[in-house]
Amino acid sequence: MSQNPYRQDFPVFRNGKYRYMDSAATAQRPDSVIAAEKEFYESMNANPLRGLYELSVMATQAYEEARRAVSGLIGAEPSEIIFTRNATESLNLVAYSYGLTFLHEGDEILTTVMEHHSNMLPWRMVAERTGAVVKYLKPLKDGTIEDSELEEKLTGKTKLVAIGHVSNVLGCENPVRRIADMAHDTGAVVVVDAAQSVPHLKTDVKELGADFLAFSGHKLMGPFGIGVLYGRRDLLEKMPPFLRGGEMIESVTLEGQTWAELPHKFEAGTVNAAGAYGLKAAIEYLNRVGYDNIRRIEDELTGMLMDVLTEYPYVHIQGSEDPSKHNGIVSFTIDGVHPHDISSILDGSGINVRAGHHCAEPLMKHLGVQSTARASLYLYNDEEDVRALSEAIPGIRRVMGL
Amino acid sequence: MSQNPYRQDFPVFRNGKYRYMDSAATAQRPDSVIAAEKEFYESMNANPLRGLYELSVMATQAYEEARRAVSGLIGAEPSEIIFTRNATESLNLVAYSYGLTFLHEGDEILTTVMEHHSNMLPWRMVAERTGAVVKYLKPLKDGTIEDSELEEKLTGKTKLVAIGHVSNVLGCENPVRRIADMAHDTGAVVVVDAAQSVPHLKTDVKELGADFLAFSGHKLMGPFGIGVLYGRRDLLEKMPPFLRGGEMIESVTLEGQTWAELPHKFEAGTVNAAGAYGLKAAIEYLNRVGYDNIRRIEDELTGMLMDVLTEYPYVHIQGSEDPSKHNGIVSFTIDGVHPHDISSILDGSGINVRAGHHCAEPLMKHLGVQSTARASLYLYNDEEDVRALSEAIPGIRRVMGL
Amino acid sequence: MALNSIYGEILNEHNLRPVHKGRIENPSLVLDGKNPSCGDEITIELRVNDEDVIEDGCFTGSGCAISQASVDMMLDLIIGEKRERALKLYEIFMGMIRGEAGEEETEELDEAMVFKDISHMPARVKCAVLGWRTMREMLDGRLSVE
Amino acid sequence: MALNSIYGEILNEHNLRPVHKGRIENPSLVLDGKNPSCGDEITIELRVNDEDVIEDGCFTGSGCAISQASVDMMLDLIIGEKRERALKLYEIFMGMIRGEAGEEETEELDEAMVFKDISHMPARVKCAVLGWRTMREMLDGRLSVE
Ligand SMILES: Cc1ncc(COP(=O)(O)O)c(C=O)c1O
Ligand SMILES: Cc1ncc(COP(=O)(O)O)c(C=O)c1O
Repeated sequence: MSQNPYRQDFPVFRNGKYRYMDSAATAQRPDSVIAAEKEFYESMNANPLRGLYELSVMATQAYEEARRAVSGLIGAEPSEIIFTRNATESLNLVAYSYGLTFLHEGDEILTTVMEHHSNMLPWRMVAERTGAVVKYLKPLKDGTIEDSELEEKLTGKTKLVAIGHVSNVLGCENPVRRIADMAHDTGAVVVVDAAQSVPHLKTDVKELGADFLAFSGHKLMGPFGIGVLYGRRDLLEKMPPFLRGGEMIESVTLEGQTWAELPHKFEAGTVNAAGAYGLKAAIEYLNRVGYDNIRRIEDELTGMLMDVLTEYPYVHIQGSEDPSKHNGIVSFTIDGVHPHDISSILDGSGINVRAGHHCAEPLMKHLGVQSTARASLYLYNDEEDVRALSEAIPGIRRVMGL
Repeated sequence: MSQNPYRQDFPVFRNGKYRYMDSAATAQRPDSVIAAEKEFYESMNANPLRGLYELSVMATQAYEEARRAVSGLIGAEPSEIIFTRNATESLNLVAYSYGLTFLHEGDEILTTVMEHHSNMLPWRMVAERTGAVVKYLKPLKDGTIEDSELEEKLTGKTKLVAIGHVSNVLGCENPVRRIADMAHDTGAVVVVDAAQSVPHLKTDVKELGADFLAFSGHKLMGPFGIGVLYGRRDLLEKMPPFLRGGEMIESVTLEGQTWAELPHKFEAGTVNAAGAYGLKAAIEYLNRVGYDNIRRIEDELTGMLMDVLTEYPYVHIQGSEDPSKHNGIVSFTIDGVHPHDISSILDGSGINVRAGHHCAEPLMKHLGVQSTARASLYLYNDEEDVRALSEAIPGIRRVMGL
Repeated sequence: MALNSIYGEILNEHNLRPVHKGRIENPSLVLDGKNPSCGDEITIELRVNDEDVIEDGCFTGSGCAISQASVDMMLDLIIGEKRERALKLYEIFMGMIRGEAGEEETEELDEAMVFKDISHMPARVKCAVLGWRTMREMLDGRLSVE
Repeated sequence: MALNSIYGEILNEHNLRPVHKGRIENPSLVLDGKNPSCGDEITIELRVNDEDVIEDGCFTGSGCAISQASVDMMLDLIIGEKRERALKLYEIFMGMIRGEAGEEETEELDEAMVFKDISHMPARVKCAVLGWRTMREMLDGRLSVE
């Protein structure tokens, strides 16, 4: 791979200015996704679901096709797919609706210190309000969760396990299936934060053993403002609705109300039909490229990057030494240079990496760093990107007078 | 006004096929809004707020400019503007965060039977969980809320008043300022559902006396997936966060967390920056046209429509006889024809009106109808639209064999 | 816009002058059907005898022309038939709407064939099948008056 | 990308070899400043005498080069000055960043003028002002060691 054939599909790269390596924060969008949203507004725009005229029927169809595309992507039924705003809202939905209803004083919620805040704070809210307790699995520095940790902390009291599929800092894939099997044995439900996995790994909710699974459209090249929650049908059915309002009811009188059937029960108010339609275009694009190709590109580039970085004695990479265990995510520090300065200085050469705690402060503390710089790759990155970053590193030290 | 000069700005009308009169459900989008979202993704797409590189800074600026545009539109401070998904989420945010925290057993919530479900069900949820009681103001058939109703039902126990600014069925404007003054005298906070007013009426939160005010971008020509909640600063400050996760924290440790400052405290997860940027373009478009022009177009067309409809003895219009009290919304029934059939048959001529209960079932019951057809106008409608609808009415009866 | 072909004399006749709207004597089965998306509600009553023959049937309730006419035509078809035959007709009707039923089969639906193209108007499919779904639930034997 | 002009000898000198990093004797004022968006944290100590003169000052804590250098330069400027003068310098610094301060005024900031263009990098503004904000809060007289 000397030339990345996909790069040309992404308009943001056409001016040749940016070496974008912050896809774990948000992906870039291909022409087809941008065009899909435009097409929606130009030729099928109406409020879906309740309209009896052609435009509204087209809007409804576009929206429900998107739901089918998502369900196909992760091996679920369409009625088990709830459109939300982002992964964060998906996880909060489970916390508010499932957590506050089915967890009680003394119950335990098991999660890890490496979770993104979005898969940690909702569970703390549940704990505060129900009297349940949150326990944290502590991984090794490369992200490995040892069996002894699991055996100690997953108990008969554990009612809910919240686990990230791929860490947004270390890039490691967690053994969700094994944890799910153990959790199901003790009767707990398993919530998977798949924000960093669905864009990169073939994900199947049944194979994973996920009872709930959350991800964001914008990280897999879809629009902002559209996210996904998968929920096992029987669980969704017994849960109370979360947001209340239009579109999620069956009937309302002054005395009471009944809820709409799944998935509408959880989709209150006017839905983001254009966003869903854009997400469908993103899934189609992703499928055209194929997970195998994505994998290959990411692993090759991650390997290149890590090879060079490890040669600088003042650079330290977080997580595994094996590039194939990084899912395109390389977090690093440079001795004597604060990550914010790394990012700012690289920006001077049009190289875009993130710096900070990556919404994972407890993991930072666990790793013994205050923050890191993070390069995260996706299917549109190329050798030039990685070379530009690698070669810029010594310059950073120079600029800082080191 | 024989030719509507704005119509050409809306691509959906370019094929000349649609006579769209369902803007109370969702508006059509002008080219400039569609172009803004495209421009965002093509030239400033990154995850805003935390990025230290140029792209992300541009994304952040675009997002915060949008917030300023919204605050300017309704006379608020930028830090009092929270971006949500839609009006429904805005109202739920107030219900979950303010309602569940500050309402208690025996407190009263006052609302009306003419509310949209989105401004009714969240308050019932609060009542169920806190032991507060929801009371309903009953308007006259034209929407007028009599003083005697208010005096009877607004009591010292009333802690929250939830009122729609403009009814999505009757089109009437409620006397929000007067109700707010009375509510404030008894110490209640006032939540205004402005979903149907901000697109049509100059709205100022201070002049209205709103403590909270909610609306949706998509009804004022912005994208789907972006909504607004205004909240008075001192109230927002004392409220707990609603959704929890990335971007809304100040710091997180295993022991606890502190929240970000306003408005970020209420914006968990990756924000819909492209949607906000599109909404800004919509506000700019709306300001270019001007509320006066919108008013004039709507009132003129509403008058024309009501003039013709009242001549058919079998047509019955809901609400005031004065077209200027309809804010472009005309709900009607035809003797012997179910509203769904009205809508379907009109669709045969490319005329788009909504039919059903319009997410206001209790109001339907109060008005003594099962459902209605509803034509709702906006700045891009023209005489041709209204003429087509008016002239199609006798045909509906004919098609139905009447 | 193909939908307008559904509206017409046959539909109107059943909507304006339904044969089976009203009540019957001694129904053995009664069930409410509701279309949540539009609030339409009907109640079907059937009298099925010991030989599993639907001796009589009727409906009450309000709704759009499509749901009213559809249930009236359905009753035309199933009264006098055996339970299995009625359930078979249900399958054919649903098959027709999904575009899966053969032409020959569809002929068995007689006037109810006007709903052949309702799938072009997905929002109205629920109206057309409301009565049929309710009937099937009744005859599935899970519900009765007693 | 204009930001890179900020990085350079002056900034590096203050970042790598800060003059005022450490502790002082008998501080009369101590305050933590925190930049929530990046987790940077500093503590400033000041000793202000009865004549309102800032006799000495220092800082501890970690952060990026911009926040570290900025607070060090600030201490250079305010040590030996009167409280009002320090608060005046704060106003000038903030004015410079907002692009509202005149050139003459800005000259008073000496080396701290390197942050003139930080507004091109809004995400870093908070780093540059962290120390200044903390100092202002301390001198506003609302906080002291006792
Ligand atoms: C009066 C009123 N309130 C609230 C809403 C809810 O808006 P949304 O569906 O965009 O959340 C609507 C629109 O349907 C409305 O008309
Ligand atoms: C692992 C992980 N979980 C959750 C999220 C939250 O996603 P969003 O901000 O789109 O809600 C992110 C992205 O920031 C993430 O990396």
